[in-house]
Amino acid sequence: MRSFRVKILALLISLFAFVGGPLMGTAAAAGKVALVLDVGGRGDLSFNDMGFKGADEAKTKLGVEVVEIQSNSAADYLPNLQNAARTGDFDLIVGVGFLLADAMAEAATEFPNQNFAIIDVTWLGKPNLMEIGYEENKGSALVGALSSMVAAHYGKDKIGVVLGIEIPVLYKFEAGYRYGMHWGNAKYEKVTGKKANVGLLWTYTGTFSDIAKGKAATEAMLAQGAGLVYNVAGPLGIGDLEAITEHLEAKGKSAGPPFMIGVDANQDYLGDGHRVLASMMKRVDFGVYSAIESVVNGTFKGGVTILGPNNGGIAMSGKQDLADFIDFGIKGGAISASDRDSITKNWTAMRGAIPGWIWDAVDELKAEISAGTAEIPCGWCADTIGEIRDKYPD
Amino acid sequence: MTDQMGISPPPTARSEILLEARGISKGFPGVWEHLILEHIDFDVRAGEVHTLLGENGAGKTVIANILSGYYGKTDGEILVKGQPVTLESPRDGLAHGIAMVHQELMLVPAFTVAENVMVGLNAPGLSFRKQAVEQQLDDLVAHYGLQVDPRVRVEDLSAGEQQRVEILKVLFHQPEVLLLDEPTSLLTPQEADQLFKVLRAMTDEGKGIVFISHKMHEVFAVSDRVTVLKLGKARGTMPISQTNEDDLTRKTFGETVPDYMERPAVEFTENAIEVDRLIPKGLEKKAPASGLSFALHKGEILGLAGVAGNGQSELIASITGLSGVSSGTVTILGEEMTNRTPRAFIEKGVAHIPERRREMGIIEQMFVAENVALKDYRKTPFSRHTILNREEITRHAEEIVSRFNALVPDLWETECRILSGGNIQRLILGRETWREPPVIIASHPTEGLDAKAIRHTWELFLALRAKGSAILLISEDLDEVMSLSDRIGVIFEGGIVGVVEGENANREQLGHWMAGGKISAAA
Amino acid sequence: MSTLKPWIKRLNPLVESLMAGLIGLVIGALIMLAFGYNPIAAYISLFSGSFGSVYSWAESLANATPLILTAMTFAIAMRGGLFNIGAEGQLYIGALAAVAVSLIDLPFPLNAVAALGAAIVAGMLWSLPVALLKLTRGVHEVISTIMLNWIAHFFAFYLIANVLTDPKRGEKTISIIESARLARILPGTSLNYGLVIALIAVAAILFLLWRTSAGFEMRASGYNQEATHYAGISLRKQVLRVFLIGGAIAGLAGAVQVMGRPPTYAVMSGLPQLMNLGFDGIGVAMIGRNHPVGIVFAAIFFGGLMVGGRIMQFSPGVPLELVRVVEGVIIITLAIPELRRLFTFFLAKFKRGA
Amino acid sequence: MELAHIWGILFISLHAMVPITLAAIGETIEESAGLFNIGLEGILLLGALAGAIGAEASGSATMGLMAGIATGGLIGLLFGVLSTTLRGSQLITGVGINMFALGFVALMLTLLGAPGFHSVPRAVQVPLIPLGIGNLSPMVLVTVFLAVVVWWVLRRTQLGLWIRAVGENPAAADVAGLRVNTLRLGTAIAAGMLAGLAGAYLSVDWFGAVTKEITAGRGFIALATVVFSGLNPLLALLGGFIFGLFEGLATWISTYPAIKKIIPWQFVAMAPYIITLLVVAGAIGRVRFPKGLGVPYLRE
Repeated sequence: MRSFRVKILALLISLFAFVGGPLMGTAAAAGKVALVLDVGGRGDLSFNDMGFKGADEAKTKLGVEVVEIQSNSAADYLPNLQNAARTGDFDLIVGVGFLLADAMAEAATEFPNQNFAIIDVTWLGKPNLMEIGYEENKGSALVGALSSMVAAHYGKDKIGVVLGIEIPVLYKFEAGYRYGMHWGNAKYEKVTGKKANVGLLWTYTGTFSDIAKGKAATEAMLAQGAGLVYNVAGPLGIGDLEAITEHLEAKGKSAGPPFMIGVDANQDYLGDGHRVLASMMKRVDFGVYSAIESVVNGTFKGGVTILGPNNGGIAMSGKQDLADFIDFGIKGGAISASDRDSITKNWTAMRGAIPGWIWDAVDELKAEISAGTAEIPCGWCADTIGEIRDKYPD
Repeated sequence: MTDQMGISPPPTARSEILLEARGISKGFPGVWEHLILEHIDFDVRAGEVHTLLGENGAGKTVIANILSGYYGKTDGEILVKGQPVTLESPRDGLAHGIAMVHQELMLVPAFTVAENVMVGLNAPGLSFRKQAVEQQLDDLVAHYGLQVDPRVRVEDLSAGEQQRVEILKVLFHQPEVLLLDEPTSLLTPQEADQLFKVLRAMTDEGKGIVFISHKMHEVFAVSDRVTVLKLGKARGTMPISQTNEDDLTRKTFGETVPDYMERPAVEFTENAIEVDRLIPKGLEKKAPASGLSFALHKGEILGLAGVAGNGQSELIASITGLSGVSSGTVTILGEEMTNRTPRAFIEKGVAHIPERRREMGIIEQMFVAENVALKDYRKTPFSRHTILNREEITRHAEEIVSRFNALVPDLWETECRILSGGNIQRLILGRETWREPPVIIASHPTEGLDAKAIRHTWELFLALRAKGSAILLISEDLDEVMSLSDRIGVIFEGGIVGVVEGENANREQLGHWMAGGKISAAA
Repeated sequence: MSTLKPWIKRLNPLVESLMAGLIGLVIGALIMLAFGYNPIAAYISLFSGSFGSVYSWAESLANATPLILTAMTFAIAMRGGLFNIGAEGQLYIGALAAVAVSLIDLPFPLNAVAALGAAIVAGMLWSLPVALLKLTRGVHEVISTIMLNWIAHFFAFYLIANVLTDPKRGEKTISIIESARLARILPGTSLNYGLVIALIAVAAILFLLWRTSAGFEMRASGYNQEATHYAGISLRKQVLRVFLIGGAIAGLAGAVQVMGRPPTYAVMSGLPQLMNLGFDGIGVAMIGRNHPVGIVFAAIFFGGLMVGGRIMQFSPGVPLELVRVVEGVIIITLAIPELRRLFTFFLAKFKRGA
Repeated sequence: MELAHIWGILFISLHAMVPITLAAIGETIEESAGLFNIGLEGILLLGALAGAIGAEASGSATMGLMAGIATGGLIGLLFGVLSTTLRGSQLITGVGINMFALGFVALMLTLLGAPGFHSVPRAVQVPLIPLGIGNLSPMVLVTVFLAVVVWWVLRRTQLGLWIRAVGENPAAADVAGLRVNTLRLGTAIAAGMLAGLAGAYLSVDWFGAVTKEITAGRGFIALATVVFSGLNPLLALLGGFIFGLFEGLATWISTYPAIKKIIPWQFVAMAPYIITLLVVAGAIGRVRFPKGLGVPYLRE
């Protein structure tokens, strides 16, 4: 909170001082990278921010200069990529998000000597383009399993997932979560001998921006007895968590259950550290960082990279990530630095309250996935999501 | 009327000067920059009615507006009881005890009478003294004999009643000086007499009254002193006892207008307009069950007299298609046209010179040429296959402008907004009559024109009559109606209460009809 | 009166728009100063980025293309005395109609013409309820257009996800086949023949408004309904006309954007390449003083700001949002009537003081 | 549906009602006086930002709401001065305010921390009232109270009479000694303050965060509510509630597995807008607006 006051003070001083604007420093950097974001832009605390986090780390660790380019409209993607390429200044241009796919295909063809990378796209096949895809379905299966077992443990029979706009990437989250829930139900029955009938509540809200829809959907799910709600709609998680917080406050409680499951980033630090049980981390930052690193090291080459549970690109949040992401949250304005200790303490208590076998079971599923024995739907489910919903029903 | 003059106290130089204007000048900025008032000296004393007399556009209203604080002045000084004051808004005027009744109604139609009065109340913002105000108004109504129910919505009142509300509103605040701008325009002659009694009662209480009029008989009925105004200049102030009607008329109008315009006698046979048991929309409650019936013949001028607000505008709307008919029929040139569109009436040859010429007669933001073509743009040669022919429109507009002596700087650069009222009326007259239409509905066609223009307009109407046009002349100005009409009908509350040959008409008879014929029976 | 005067009078709106632009840029500069950016460097990159080269001109014109059309939708309504903020929704529907009709197997140029025609018709149909609700039920167009925009928004989502979906991709509709696309004017840029279509529409509207009896009637009804009614012009017909023509143009804007703007040639989930074009059109129409020719220049200015705003992120690193702040200030400034007179008044005062 | 669900929907509707109704009753005040401000959306957005900053900087939710009110009042003042003294176009000013706010809020969020997002710590959010059947924000009560107060002032006080007179017939009000432009300016400021409060509610109470698109069109819905209510603040309360109800209901039922199979969610999401349109078209029909609405008053 103090830093905030300082910022405002600084703002006021500079407003009244009117000394000539200092020129931005142009110190020699190890390289220059452009990050082209989609229209959602920064501030979702998840996907886009994670992309920026990777670039930010590259800035500190590798000493590269990063320029962040927002887009007003999807029509801007191509000119943004072209403009960046045309300057010739950038060692790498990264497109964050599958909506940039067509623009990237064209830009990469037009500027064959420019290095490009794109997140969430795996089908373009250009020699100067590094394509980075994620196995969100697998990560979602892990949190799905965790959700159903924890819900059953607390005597709940529903878990929920709040999704954003209906796009194939989100189908992957939904499909994996469904699989995980059924896996968790079966596991719970096997371990405890009690029948677990945890079912799924799900909704596409059609927005990545109207927080009210996230809050209302979560409230609806909680009223129907949901024990956990998985946020797959970026900033709507703010609303999801607000609903959970208020739900708990009405009972004079602060800690879950019910819990939220975070997405993309590690969002465990939100909710005082004890209302977000776990996060399905899609390490967009790793993807971006490694692409930048390959350019700095001179090892960049085109082609598809799939990041999943095996290589740390997809993971369920653990203790080791917490401190890192508390910093991320402080920087993003979501929490203040003074909360660091209480969050860590609360988080440890929350996790400790869940029986150990459940965590073991999640690890077991992870091992099954790594070994390939568990087949998680689906790689690209634009045309198969209907079948998956029938196979792994609500 | 005469006994009122009898009881008037003689104007005396000894009584206190309540309000005084010294060397007031006023110019409106704009393209036609000139002074509308030049160095006017004017005062009103306690206990007198001081009349401002002049034709329309002479600057009477402007003086009153400046004295009430509504308008600013370019030059000069205003003194209240000898002390110089600055009046920047009506608020300042009211603070100095100066109140004005404007010619146009300054009422909120959606409010009740009492609420309208309360708008001017100087009370704390969170108070609400509606009941007290209603009671005070009841007392005031009783005291001055101004019959109005304070609890009724203004929009449900007749025009005459609304005028009374205006006066009540002003009286409520007990001003020392009262400015009345043409307060009788919405009243029957009998109602006007009633008003004069009220004014007299007020002067008896020591108030000073500025009365604005262009009607000679009213001036003599009510004034103590009179100031004549012509083209923004004062033409002298005199006690009413030291002047006479001829003298004043000469000072005011320069030339006198004829009493009855001579015209060749014609036998009227064919009907141009037949209106049968008509009840226009909006008059269902007011109109008699039998509705309104009359016929207008080809080559005839039918004058329609009546106090404003008795159904004239609804009748005009019904016979021009502007709004619908509730029951009854309208037949134009033998064809039944009830509830047809304005376009159908125009095509049939019904020309309409509307009363509200700036609001209805023209489109202020459009150019002169476009306004001249406002009803003809869709006809050949002004457009073909919906494409406008600018050359033809320009040629036509030039012709109209020169034929009707309109003063316009440019056809395609000048927006009608900046033209004077007289020039706008010339354009409208030109546009509506150049085709020599078989039917002309003329509503207040000469209001605001100078005497020369009035004469021209009357001659135009007589010329059109000679060519067979049927003209319905709606005017509140009895002089005009009596001078021009072959026959005169009087409209009252949506019905025709009497018809008389134009030559045989007299003011008193018409006045009684205008009040519904009931007052004459009572008297 | 001198012959020059009318000309100067006609230039007034232009001078005022330029002054408003200047004020907007100055306030933008103050904000930049406050946050430690160098406004001069930022504006140099803004304007060199928007109009400094053939490529930047091309991009600015490409951005201007749909704005010209949506601005005209608003401007025609304003000319007719109505406040049509429904271009946003009509645009979505137009774009989707173009995609749908392009699926019909037709030879070039029939397929392109059919797609454009379908967008026009769809835009009109989406606009029709606004006119009908106003005429029959007296529903204010502000309400109905706001509601129909949202309905169009979700209807578009439905069509993208369930009906016109690209079976291989799913995050977008099927792309318009290559032969039905509007070709690029300048390779390597987004500038396409949509601009020509937009300019033809400008000429058509210009002609319609000032050289035809229909335009005469629409303008008359916009200025003064009472006098228009008196002149025998049907007001109801004008309401219908204004919304149908407006809807047609907005639908066309959607088609032009999806058929002409590379690289996707499809409507994406969340409508990210269509979103806000309708609302930005309102601003463009206001800066262009609701005149088709003014709109062309205002749209190029707006489009240029967007392009330059992107470039501004590159070198001085000024956030894109600043451009919107500048646009907002310009529009607020434009609201002041007789800005020029106000300005000369202050200037005179200042001179006297100095 | 169980009783708990009905309570749930009720609370969602009440909480969704607050910003719409607050903004709508503010707009009602100024429309009664003849001003039409289409820039509500922008004021909400700026109020949300100011509320978040104010609450966090001062450490108090009340101060956050106050910051929202102050910011809204300031924008109201700007709008009022432009549309009265300077006789500017109200529509253009409103559109400009919307556009400015959209850019300014996003810009400030970028410059003051993380772009696009800023959360308000739980401790400085408005505390909810636990009722057992659900949590109620005290702002719901404030909104109901304010709606009643505004109704009372507009319909039952001298001040309200003045405001309405200025809207209905500014010339008559002027002649009666009222300061037309001052009154209008006052209503513009009051309206701005209410919209600012509505905005601050979004960030300091309802969502506990401010994002660059936090208003999501609620300012425009408030404009529609004003028409729906026919300038009656009590009906604005109802209008806000109905819209909140259908919006909440739409989201709510889209989580029900059974309903999802029958109707695609997109159609459920459309419902609030279709229903609002139908209600305005059907039940309410023509609304009488003040005669002087949207027209600058000029004496001579």
